[in-house]
Amino acid sequence: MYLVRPADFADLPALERLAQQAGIGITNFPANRERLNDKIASSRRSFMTDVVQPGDESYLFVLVETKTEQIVGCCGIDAIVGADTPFYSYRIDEVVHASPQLQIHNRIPALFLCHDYSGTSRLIALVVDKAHQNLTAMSLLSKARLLFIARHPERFTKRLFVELRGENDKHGHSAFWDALGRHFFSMDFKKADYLSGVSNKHFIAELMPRYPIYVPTLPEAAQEVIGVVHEDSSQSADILLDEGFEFRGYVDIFDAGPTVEARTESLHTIAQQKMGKALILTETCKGAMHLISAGHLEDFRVTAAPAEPQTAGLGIEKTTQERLGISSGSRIQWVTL
Amino acid sequence: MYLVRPADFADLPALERLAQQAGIGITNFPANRERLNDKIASSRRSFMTDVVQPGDESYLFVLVETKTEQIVGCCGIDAIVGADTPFYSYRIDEVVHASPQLQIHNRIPALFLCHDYSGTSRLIALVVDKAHQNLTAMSLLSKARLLFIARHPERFTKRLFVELRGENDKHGHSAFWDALGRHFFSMDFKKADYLSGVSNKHFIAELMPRYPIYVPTLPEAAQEVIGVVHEDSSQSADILLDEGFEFRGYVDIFDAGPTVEARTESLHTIAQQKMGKALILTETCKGAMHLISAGHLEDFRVTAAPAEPQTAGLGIEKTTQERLGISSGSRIQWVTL
Amino acid sequence: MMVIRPICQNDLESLCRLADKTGIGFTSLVADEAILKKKIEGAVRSFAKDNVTTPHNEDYLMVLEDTATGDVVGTCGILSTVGLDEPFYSYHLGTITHASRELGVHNAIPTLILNNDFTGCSEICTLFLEENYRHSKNGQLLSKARFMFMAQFPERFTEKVFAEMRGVSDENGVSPLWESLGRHFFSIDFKEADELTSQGSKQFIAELMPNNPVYVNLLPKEARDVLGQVHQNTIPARRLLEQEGFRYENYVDIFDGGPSLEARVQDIRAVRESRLCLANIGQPKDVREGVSEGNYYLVSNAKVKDFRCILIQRLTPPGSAMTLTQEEADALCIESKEPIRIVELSPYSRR
Amino acid sequence: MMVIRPICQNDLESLCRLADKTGIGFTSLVADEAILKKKIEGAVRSFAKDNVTTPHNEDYLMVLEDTATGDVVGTCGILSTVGLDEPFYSYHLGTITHASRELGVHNAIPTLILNNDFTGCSEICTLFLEENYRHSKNGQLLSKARFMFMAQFPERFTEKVFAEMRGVSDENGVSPLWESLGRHFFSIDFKEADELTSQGSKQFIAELMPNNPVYVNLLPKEARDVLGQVHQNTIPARRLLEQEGFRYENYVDIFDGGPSLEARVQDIRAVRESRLCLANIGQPKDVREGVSEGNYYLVSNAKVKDFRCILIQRLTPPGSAMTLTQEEADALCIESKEPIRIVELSPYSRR
Repeated sequence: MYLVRPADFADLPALERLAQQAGIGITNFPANRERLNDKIASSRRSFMTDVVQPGDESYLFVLVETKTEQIVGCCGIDAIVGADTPFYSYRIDEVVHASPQLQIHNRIPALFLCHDYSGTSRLIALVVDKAHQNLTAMSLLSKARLLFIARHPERFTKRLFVELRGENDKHGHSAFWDALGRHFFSMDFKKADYLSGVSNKHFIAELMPRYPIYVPTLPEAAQEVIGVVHEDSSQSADILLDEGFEFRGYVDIFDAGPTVEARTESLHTIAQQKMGKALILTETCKGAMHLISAGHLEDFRVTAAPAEPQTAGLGIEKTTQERLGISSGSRIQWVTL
Repeated sequence: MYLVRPADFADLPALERLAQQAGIGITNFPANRERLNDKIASSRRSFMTDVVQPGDESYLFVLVETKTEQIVGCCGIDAIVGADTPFYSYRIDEVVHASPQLQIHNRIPALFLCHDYSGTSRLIALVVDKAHQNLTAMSLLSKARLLFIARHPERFTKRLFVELRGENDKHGHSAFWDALGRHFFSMDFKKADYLSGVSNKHFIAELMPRYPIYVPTLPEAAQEVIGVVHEDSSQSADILLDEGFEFRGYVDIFDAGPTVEARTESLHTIAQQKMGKALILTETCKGAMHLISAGHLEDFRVTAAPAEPQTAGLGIEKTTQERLGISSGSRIQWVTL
Repeated sequence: MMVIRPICQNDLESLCRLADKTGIGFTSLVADEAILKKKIEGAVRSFAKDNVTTPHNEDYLMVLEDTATGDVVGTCGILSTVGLDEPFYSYHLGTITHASRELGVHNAIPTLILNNDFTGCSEICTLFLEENYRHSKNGQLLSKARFMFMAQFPERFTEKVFAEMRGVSDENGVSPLWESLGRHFFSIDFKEADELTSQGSKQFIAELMPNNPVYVNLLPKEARDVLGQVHQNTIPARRLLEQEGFRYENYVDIFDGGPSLEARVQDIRAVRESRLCLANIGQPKDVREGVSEGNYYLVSNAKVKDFRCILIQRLTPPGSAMTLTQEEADALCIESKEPIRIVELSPYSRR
Repeated sequence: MMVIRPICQNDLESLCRLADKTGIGFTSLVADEAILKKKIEGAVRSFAKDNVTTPHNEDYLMVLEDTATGDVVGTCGILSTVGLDEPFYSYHLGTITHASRELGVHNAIPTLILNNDFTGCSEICTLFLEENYRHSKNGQLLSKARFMFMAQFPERFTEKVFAEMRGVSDENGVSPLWESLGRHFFSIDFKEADELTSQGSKQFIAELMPNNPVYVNLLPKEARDVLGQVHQNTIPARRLLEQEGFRYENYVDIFDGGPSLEARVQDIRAVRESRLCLANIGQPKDVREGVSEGNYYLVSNAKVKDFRCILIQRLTPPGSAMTLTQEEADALCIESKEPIRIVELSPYSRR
């Protein structure tokens, strides 16, 4: 079974191993020990800080396989992006060029560099060990964050977004990057991706094209991957879309992977989650799988288990109770998985 | 009492008089007899045509003072604008210019020429004789259109918009025009306004600035009137805002008057309107004022009168029945005013 | 003898014949009789104007006539201004740099910026010579006769003058720049766009072309390579203008990327070095009957309506007066002691 | 005698003194000792380079020394390239036409387009002369000595060279263009922006300036009026460059709208007309002791590291050899029979 909890320093070796597996295109999660250590430190600080409104906090969670106590996945939330340096995206807008005289009416999609997601909370870096990429583990990890947000709404903005990894081949070559970014950055995608994760993003302002890019003037291979999710990420993408995230025409400036967004309150998990008492069942539970969380901030825990909603609260099995480390009658949050 | 009905050729002299009163800034309603006659003809054609989806129809309604049978106001709906030549607006977008080094973060509003309302239904030209500019007459005239749209939804788009007249002084001088349009059109506001009403709008494409206009670089007098409603139009503006129309950052390219828009189905009058039988009351009605319509297409009629909603239908007075030319039991539409 | 003279109404048939022989990318001569007739009328009106003090909308179209046969075998023209009726578009090839000191990256990226910078400028244009007359320096006479006219009547032209050179396209008229850029915005093919333009209709350019600068580094190599390059057949014409002082200042054609060359009138060699002198008529000492030798000189008269320009050869450089043969004087429409303008045909003698 | 020579380490104090006397809008000399010291070091390194075949990042800063007192009283410089470390910005004053045939309206609207077109170009700059030395053609010597250097070492510069001229601002340093345009985007004042730029920090320009063309017709009249205009005090300097063949090609400073003037090196009069000859040392026949008469000539040696340039007067034009006085030869650091370069100071003699 699985449990999601805040990351701690002891998780560093496991996170490093995951980052190496994750590979290119996950800029928020670079395989750099020092940087990962910083991320854990920043996360611990964030969990422990009193927050009135979202600021530069970032929260990192790990997915634990409870039998072996192994770390098999991680994910995170940035309370706000673009606070220090702007957060860049491409917005795909259609430019209308029409000539009544020639009876031509062209709507030409163009990429406009923008900061539209600056100041918004972001879900980041869902990484799961290959052996554990099953729907339960993936959904648990993805949605655990939403339960955390539901529990601590004052720590996040009213809108959330997620960047989905864009299409590139197994060598990490992105057709979009080769057609566009490469000309402006004079480096390969790997390097730009890495820099974007570890450096302040000043260099993006310095090097990115300042004028709109007309999509039809790009090579076809590049056009084809705009807004397309990397196949390795299609499962996490589906989970998010089912939650209610929508594509609104924004893509990543490096690999053109789509960005999806939602109003926090309208997400399925957040809208449907309930709070109440934990009731311990004496026999095996026949109810549906539920996402169940307990505790708050640094004690926050989420697991997935069968449960039976009752008038007085949620009926869970003893093993689930133990996994979450709660007593009968503890306040818990839940939602059907 | 007042009645709203489709315009007919016999209304031409009255409409001409109204157009002269209306003055500058109502480009859809020029004081030009030939042009007005065309408008009536086009409206009559539109009412009589079978329509599956909105096209180039335009509907013109008049407000009749029933005691004197005088035409004291008019208004209209264009099923779609921008079908032949694009419909131009300025969209106010903020351009972010930030320098982390200098700790400067500027959000500079700029006007972008766009066609975003092309292909949308528009409410047009609410004009009411000075002596009849009371809330009842104004509301009746404004909302009668919405009842018509509710009655014939297939004839209109899912979004509606209205252009509100922008601020200009009593001589028709628009500070916005003087600062911007004048330089590109080499003519005065009156002339441009007139041409925009009577000519095909090709000249706008030819003469309008093609690059964004940065608002802070305009003279202050011009900046101040962007999105400001002409004081003579504040009453009609209030009626529309109460209905649920919203300003979404679009202004007129000539006088920077605001454009307000709404999803058709979410407008108060359309969402709340009911359909049922007319029940004739034998005594004076003590109910609230209602907007009541009868008939469809060229027989469409709307009046405002006290009425009493009942389970079987709407109870109305005999005079109201006569004004609408219906019998007891006729199907009518209504909504509280 | 080959003589340059203003076009006249009788030349319509010849002009139609010449127009037929031009091809795609030659937008100033369209094989349409009505248009050509109007063009001739415009030219006749322009040459007939007296007392012109500033350029307006004159079109000085001239022809090259073979006096032996009476055939018109070439054309050349000067527009006193462009872009005042219909907008005149070009691309300016500019530079945008993107540099990050932190990363040690410095990119200077060329950009194409749509503009009307030549609005109100004089343009030399409509240069065409029949194939079987492309010898004996006829091409140079045709091109440079215009500078003699400009030297004599500078008040009729703007300080700066430019020439559009035909850009690169293949034997099927396919232009690499058009295929990579224009096509995406026009939804019509190069030929059609080219024809529309030549018919004076240019509003559609503003309507359809992108307003924003286009990053040249994003264009395919074959498109980048033709920016500022002339068509194979136009290389000699380009060299000729460059020898006269015309320079490529990073303006290119919006369709095929062909360069515009520009010069200040007073800096054009043939203008700067040409001088007026008085004509004597007789037998020049250094001309031997039937023998062609010596340096080439352009000689023109000083008339507008009856402008003439010819090419002569002399062994000794002309001084403050010049002796012309009767044939030469006749070709120039001058009498003895009338002023003529003279200049070496090329910057280097004997070429 | 007044001599132009490369700056050297010992000139730091003098340079600081001069920098103090410049003012706002003179961005190439900032009164900051550390910066000036670095600048001198850069110049010393540049002059010390042998075998330069193409321009890189040299900064040829020279000074004008009064040999009578040993005082350094002026500076002038040439940058072999600009914009390769930090982006170099300018505005191009272009034209956009909007025309409606139907309405008979035709508007040619000037636009300002942000660019880095001068990237990689050589620039003449840092011209400053102390007030009490502004006589005896010292200003011309200071400005034109650079052309002698360029004539001698063209491989060290690009084909085109330009100069930025100070734009219009009032006695308080208020620039009408800045007030109407830059201020809205920078939220800082002109002086501050100017200082940042002069310290080599230009990234903020890209970050803050509008990307899109600015319509000049929408700017207030006082801002429009200064585009391409120089500051009152800079009018003589502009005229001087224009006489040498520099031209305003519609590039202006992004802050104050001052014009950039440009020329191809080979077209600069002082470059084109200067010639090498061998120096004789002795008493020139046409120079009378203690009397100043005749035409002015710039004379320079042909050395890089020990470059020298002076101004002399002669009654007769120099031929293939030239006789210099011992004092003149000493000022030029040459021996008899060494090559010198000479040119008339002005396009018109006696001026």
